[in-house]
Amino acid sequence: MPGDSRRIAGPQDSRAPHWFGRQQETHQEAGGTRQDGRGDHDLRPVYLHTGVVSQATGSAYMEMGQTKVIAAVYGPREISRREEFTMKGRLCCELKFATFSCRQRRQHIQDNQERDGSLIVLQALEPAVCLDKFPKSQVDVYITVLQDDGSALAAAITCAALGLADAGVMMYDVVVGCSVRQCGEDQWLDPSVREEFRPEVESAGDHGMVTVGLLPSLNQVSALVLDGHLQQQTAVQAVKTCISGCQGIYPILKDCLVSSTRRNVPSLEQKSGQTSTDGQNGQT
Amino acid sequence: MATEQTLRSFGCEQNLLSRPDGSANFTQGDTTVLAAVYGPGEVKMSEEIIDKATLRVIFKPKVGLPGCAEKFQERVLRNTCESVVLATLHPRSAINIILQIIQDSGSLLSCCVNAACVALMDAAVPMKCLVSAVTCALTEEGQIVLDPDSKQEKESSAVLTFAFDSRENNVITCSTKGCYTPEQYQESLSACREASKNISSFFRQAVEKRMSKELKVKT
Amino acid sequence: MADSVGKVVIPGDVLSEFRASEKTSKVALGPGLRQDGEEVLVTKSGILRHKEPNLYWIDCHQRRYIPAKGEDVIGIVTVKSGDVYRVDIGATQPATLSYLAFEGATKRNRPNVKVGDLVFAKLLVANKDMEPELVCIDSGGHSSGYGVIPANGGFMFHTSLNLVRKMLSPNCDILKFLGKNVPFETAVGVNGRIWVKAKTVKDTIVVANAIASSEHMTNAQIRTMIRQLLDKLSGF
Amino acid sequence: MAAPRVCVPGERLVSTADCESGRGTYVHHGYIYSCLAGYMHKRNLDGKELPIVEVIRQKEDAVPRIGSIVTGKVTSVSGRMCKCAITCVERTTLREPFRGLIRKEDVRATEKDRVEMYKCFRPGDIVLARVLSLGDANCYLLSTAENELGVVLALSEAGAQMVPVSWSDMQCPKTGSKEFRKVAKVQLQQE
Amino acid sequence: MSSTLGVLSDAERLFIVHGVQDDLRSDGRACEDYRHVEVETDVVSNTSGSARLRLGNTDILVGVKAEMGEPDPGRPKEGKLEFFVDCSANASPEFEGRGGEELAIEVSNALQRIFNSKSTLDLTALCIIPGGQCWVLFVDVLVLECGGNLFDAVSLAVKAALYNTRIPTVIVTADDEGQQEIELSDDPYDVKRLDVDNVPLIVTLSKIGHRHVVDASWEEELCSLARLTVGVTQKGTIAGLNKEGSGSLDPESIYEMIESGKKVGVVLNSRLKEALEKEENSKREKVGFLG
Amino acid sequence: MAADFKTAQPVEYYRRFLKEDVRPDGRELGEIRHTTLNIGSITTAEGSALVKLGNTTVICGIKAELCNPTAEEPKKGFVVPNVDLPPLCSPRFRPGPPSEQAQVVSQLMADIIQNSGVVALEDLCIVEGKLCWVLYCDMLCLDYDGNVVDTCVISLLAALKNVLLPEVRVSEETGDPVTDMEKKLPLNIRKCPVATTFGVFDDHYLFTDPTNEEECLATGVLTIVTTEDNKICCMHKPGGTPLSESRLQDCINRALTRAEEVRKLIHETINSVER
Repeated sequence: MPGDSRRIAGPQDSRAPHWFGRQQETHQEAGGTRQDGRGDHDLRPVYLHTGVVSQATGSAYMEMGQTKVIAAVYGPREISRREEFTMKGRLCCELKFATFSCRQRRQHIQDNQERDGSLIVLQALEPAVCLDKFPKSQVDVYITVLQDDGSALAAAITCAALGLADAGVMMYDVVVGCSVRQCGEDQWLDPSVREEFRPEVESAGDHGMVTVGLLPSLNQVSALVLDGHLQQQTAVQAVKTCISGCQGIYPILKDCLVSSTRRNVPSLEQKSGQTSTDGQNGQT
Repeated sequence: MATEQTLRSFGCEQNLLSRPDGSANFTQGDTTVLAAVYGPGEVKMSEEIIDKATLRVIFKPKVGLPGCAEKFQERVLRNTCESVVLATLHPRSAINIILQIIQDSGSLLSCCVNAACVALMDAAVPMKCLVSAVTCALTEEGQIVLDPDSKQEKESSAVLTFAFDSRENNVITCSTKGCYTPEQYQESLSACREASKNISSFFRQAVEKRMSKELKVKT
Repeated sequence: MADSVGKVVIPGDVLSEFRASEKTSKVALGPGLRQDGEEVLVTKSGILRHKEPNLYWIDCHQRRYIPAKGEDVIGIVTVKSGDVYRVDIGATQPATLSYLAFEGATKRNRPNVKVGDLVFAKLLVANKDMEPELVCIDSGGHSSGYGVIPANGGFMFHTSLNLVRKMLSPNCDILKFLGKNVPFETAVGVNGRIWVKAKTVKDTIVVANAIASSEHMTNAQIRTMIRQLLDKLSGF
Repeated sequence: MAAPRVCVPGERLVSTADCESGRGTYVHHGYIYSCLAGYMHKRNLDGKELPIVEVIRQKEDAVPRIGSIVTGKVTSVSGRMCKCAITCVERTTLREPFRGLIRKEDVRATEKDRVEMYKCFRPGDIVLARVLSLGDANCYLLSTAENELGVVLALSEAGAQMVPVSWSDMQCPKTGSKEFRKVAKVQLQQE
Repeated sequence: MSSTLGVLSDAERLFIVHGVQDDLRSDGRACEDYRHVEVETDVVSNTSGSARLRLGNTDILVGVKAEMGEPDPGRPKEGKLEFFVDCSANASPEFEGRGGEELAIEVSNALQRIFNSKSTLDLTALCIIPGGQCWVLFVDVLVLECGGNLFDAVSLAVKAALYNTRIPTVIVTADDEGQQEIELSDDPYDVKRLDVDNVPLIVTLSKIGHRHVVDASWEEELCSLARLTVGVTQKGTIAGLNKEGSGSLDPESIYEMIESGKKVGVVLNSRLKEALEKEENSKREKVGFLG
Repeated sequence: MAADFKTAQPVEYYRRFLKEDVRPDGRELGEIRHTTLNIGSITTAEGSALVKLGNTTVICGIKAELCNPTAEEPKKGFVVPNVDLPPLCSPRFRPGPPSEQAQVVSQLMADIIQNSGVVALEDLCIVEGKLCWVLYCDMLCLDYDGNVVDTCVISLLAALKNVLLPEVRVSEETGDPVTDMEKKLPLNIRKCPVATTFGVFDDHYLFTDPTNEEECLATGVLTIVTTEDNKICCMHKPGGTPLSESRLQDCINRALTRAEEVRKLIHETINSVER
């Protein structure tokens, strides 16, 4: 990376081998079945796990097919930036793609997509977190995509929410993310990287990608992103499909949380003897 | 195994800068390092340590911007100084050591350590003991060359640098390049240790030179 | 220990068999020496000094001033904050000086101290854990020489710490001798700051120079040096 | 008792008609929901007809709240105040410290104006204190103006752990020298 | 948008919310009414295209500069669009320091989102030598004053500026070694224009109480926790959606919002087109529409 | 109040354990945390490995790209190691440019690669002076619980052994490189360096594989990297407690045995993957 004295420098410029590849990369074309043989509205197998980062207050790891995401939550901690006193807590999110997470090597410094993603995840989580529970302090959520095989943003949202829950940050609800790729008539749930919407390889008519973040038990949408062009009805339909997708992932997340809670059992007696000074109840 | 038991001629000058609290110029052969020490002075809030002084080493290469390699050296030098300085005597203060490379013709690291040590003494920063460093090179034939110049370093199969404390002559710091056997390591180590004694005794002479006036004057 | 008195020692040197005086078995260790279990450890390079009955310390060319309780220093007022002034005395942290630490000062009538003023003060609190605290009154509440140094005509200059120590040592008579020839007022801060004021600016400069150049001289040398200076002066 | 129910954030627990909302829960449209992933736990408080429902877990976000007792390590002492790093809130140890501040007037209950800070605290001391207020943007305001509050652990100049000899000073077992501190009355349930 | 812009008393907040409840807003508009918009193109001389737009108190200046550059290796046959948004501190005191930067990033991301599609703007038209040279359009957005509904205003201004943009035609000649050379035609009127028919406009719908409003004033923005920005083309296709703010929305209201977003968007598009054409034909200074 | 005691006097707390020759996490002084290895899990990288040393977790992904060699060394390719210690892995790291710690470890990795000669840069040359490989070896720490150096070295070595490079030839007509993404060839690994890190506590106790807490309390650390031919290719002791020859020799011997174990583990894991 030129001009960065804080890292070991490589050659001035280098090209990924696949630029010179004879055979062009293949994309999922409109019509026809999906490469991994899924039905249009099937999810890929989901794996969730909590407590993967020992140093963090809470953390989670998620796999959706080949997509791998890890999230760590720190805090509530002191507000890092000098700011005026606030009775509400602050939530901060940082989404990062590992340099080796994509076909094309990514740079170390945050790029536009990461900045945009960080904001979307933040706005997806904010409605779910009881910010008034930690005045003048902040909770930091760091998310790293280790491998992007599609629907990374959706995975990031789910994973981050699970991390928050694992950290014991008070929340009104968890958040589940899910994406849909609209390609002409076809509507693929939880698209893989080959199916994902890429402007440079796009078919005519309806095309685009919708990502939704859902608070499943309150049935509220906390994130909604559409890239591409869709007819109004298709858009609405796509959002509906996403929501059903989220509802499909929710039970898996729930099970993961329940089992992880069981794993580190608190002895209730000792806990209920817990000081009552902070025993104020949470009205909304 | 044969050893070239000679160090290049080395010398030092103290107190040649007026602004710092202490300064020294150390030369080994043609390798020259100018060290300046500021402190114990005011410390940045972010770097404050409640029960001891914050040591910082700034390693200024002769040319070019400092990068990872320099940071690496800074860390080695800082830790080396930390292990002899009694930092707990000046809590919540900063001691800054600036090392300006005047010329590098071999054995740079050891020269830096020695320069820093003299500068710390000159600034009268309290120290447990002194630290003296010696570099040696292993030739392809496995011969040990003490205090090598850059040419000898380039030709060698490995370069080892040791820093010793002046009390028990144990190894405070060790940094090596290249490959070598454990036996070679031990031999180099003892060779360097012997040589380091000359340097520590040289430190005493340096102080006597500096104090000569007072020694004469009896108030 | 006795045998190395007056000799050069360097950090790491270990001193043994003290000649503690009859009166007290305990030895007092000054700057540069640390009790380390049974033995005494040298932490600064310099010359080992001994003072009867039982005081040992090390003379060294230290530039940085380390505050010590009860020492007289010259400081510069840098900030007024709340009910204290912040005063730079050349130590790691600025020292604090309370409004009330002046002769006759009360909550009502506050002393007239401005930012930038020179103050001659005594260290009330000085230890590694606390920020140093100054007072401009003695234990009796009187300003015995302490207080703001008038700005008119005086001159403050920096010297090495051990020159100041030397000047203050009883058997150094530079001030006495100078005073005999050139009348002047002076304030000597242990933090290496000396303020002098003579009748004329010229005299002031002479005094300052005399003091500055006296660091490595015996009393005899000093006398001759001063005479030469004065001759030059009267020569004009 | 029966195996306690495990719930996750956003899970509906009971109607407000049957229970009162306690820690780890919130009320929404007449129902009590969980804020945490943890064990649902009902307990009856005397004087209340409705039981309180709480959700309890091991890892819980601990932030200093007004009135809570905190453990802190003194970081710096000046004539007017004493700064410290809050390491524990009640019994939960924090992963990262919060900054706290004890003003001169909050050190002890009596003779507030005769307090000399450096005769109460030294950097490195461990103190028990109560949170007075959330303070300003970067510091919580703490108080040690109670018998049970103040220095619980301090090292002497010689580096030995000192033993309290009175409410105002402690003694070094090594050298026998006494040092001034605002000593907290030792609580017996501590080991 | 960061809802730290100023503060609102509970009384004001309550008034606005109740007002919206019965479809009557503090400035007399109904929930789906737009404020008066004034647009003016060709306002900056040394640009390829420019536009100034006022929407209520919101004032936007956009300049488009066409320069030659290299295409992305991934898209050799296409030109490039680059957005730079500057929320200058005099637009609103909150823009000082980071506040402005963050907002600027949000705006440029929103623009990226609606332009991030082939059918928005035919970028192949900007290609000069495939894989070699292409036109790069630098779109500089300057927020002069922010009186709410920034995103919509910016998108309007950008579309107007692109409509106004003229790119000199180039002739590519290959010399005998097959070396290609680019000649710029020197005739100032020999220019090509962009087809902006499919360029979407952003319609932001702010959720206030149980209803949503379009073109919210900044007071209204303070009362809404969740907003939905909808990209809408002339034909009424949805070109980009994004939920903003720290609140959440229930699915039903989202569908409604998309619905009304589309309605308003289509009208807005056609009105803008009219206005622009009108302005071009008759060199009138300002052309108001929707007023 | 055990927790309180630990936070109040970590050193004292630690001493009590070491008096019994055991560490708070139940290990003996010489004991190394359980090491687990997962090779080739990241399919977007040419080579990858995830290593867990107790809690400490490092994932190394290697991206290979094509570039021109330098004029000075036309026969050599590049290996560019970078260690990333993101705020995700520990509260001690904040967002922004690499911390000093990260820079130092990155440099150490670069030195180890160079000194050990694990990869011969000549092997990365495709056409002299024209075309060569650059291997971007990014080691990303996911959980920082001490001894990140040893973990990084293992992940790096395992990932390098996992690397498959597409076949490249230069077409006569255009002179441009042509890659065959189907035909993949492994990298020639010349040496197998393995690092072992020791910590010194109270200037006396010597323990291996320090945790985060132990690193904070240690009065010195020492890292020894050895290769399979029982040579030392890095002896890194940055200050700290002075050590005698005998103790250093003791460390070297331990490092040699540890290195053998690790090489065995890597070997087995790779075989199990292939099978």
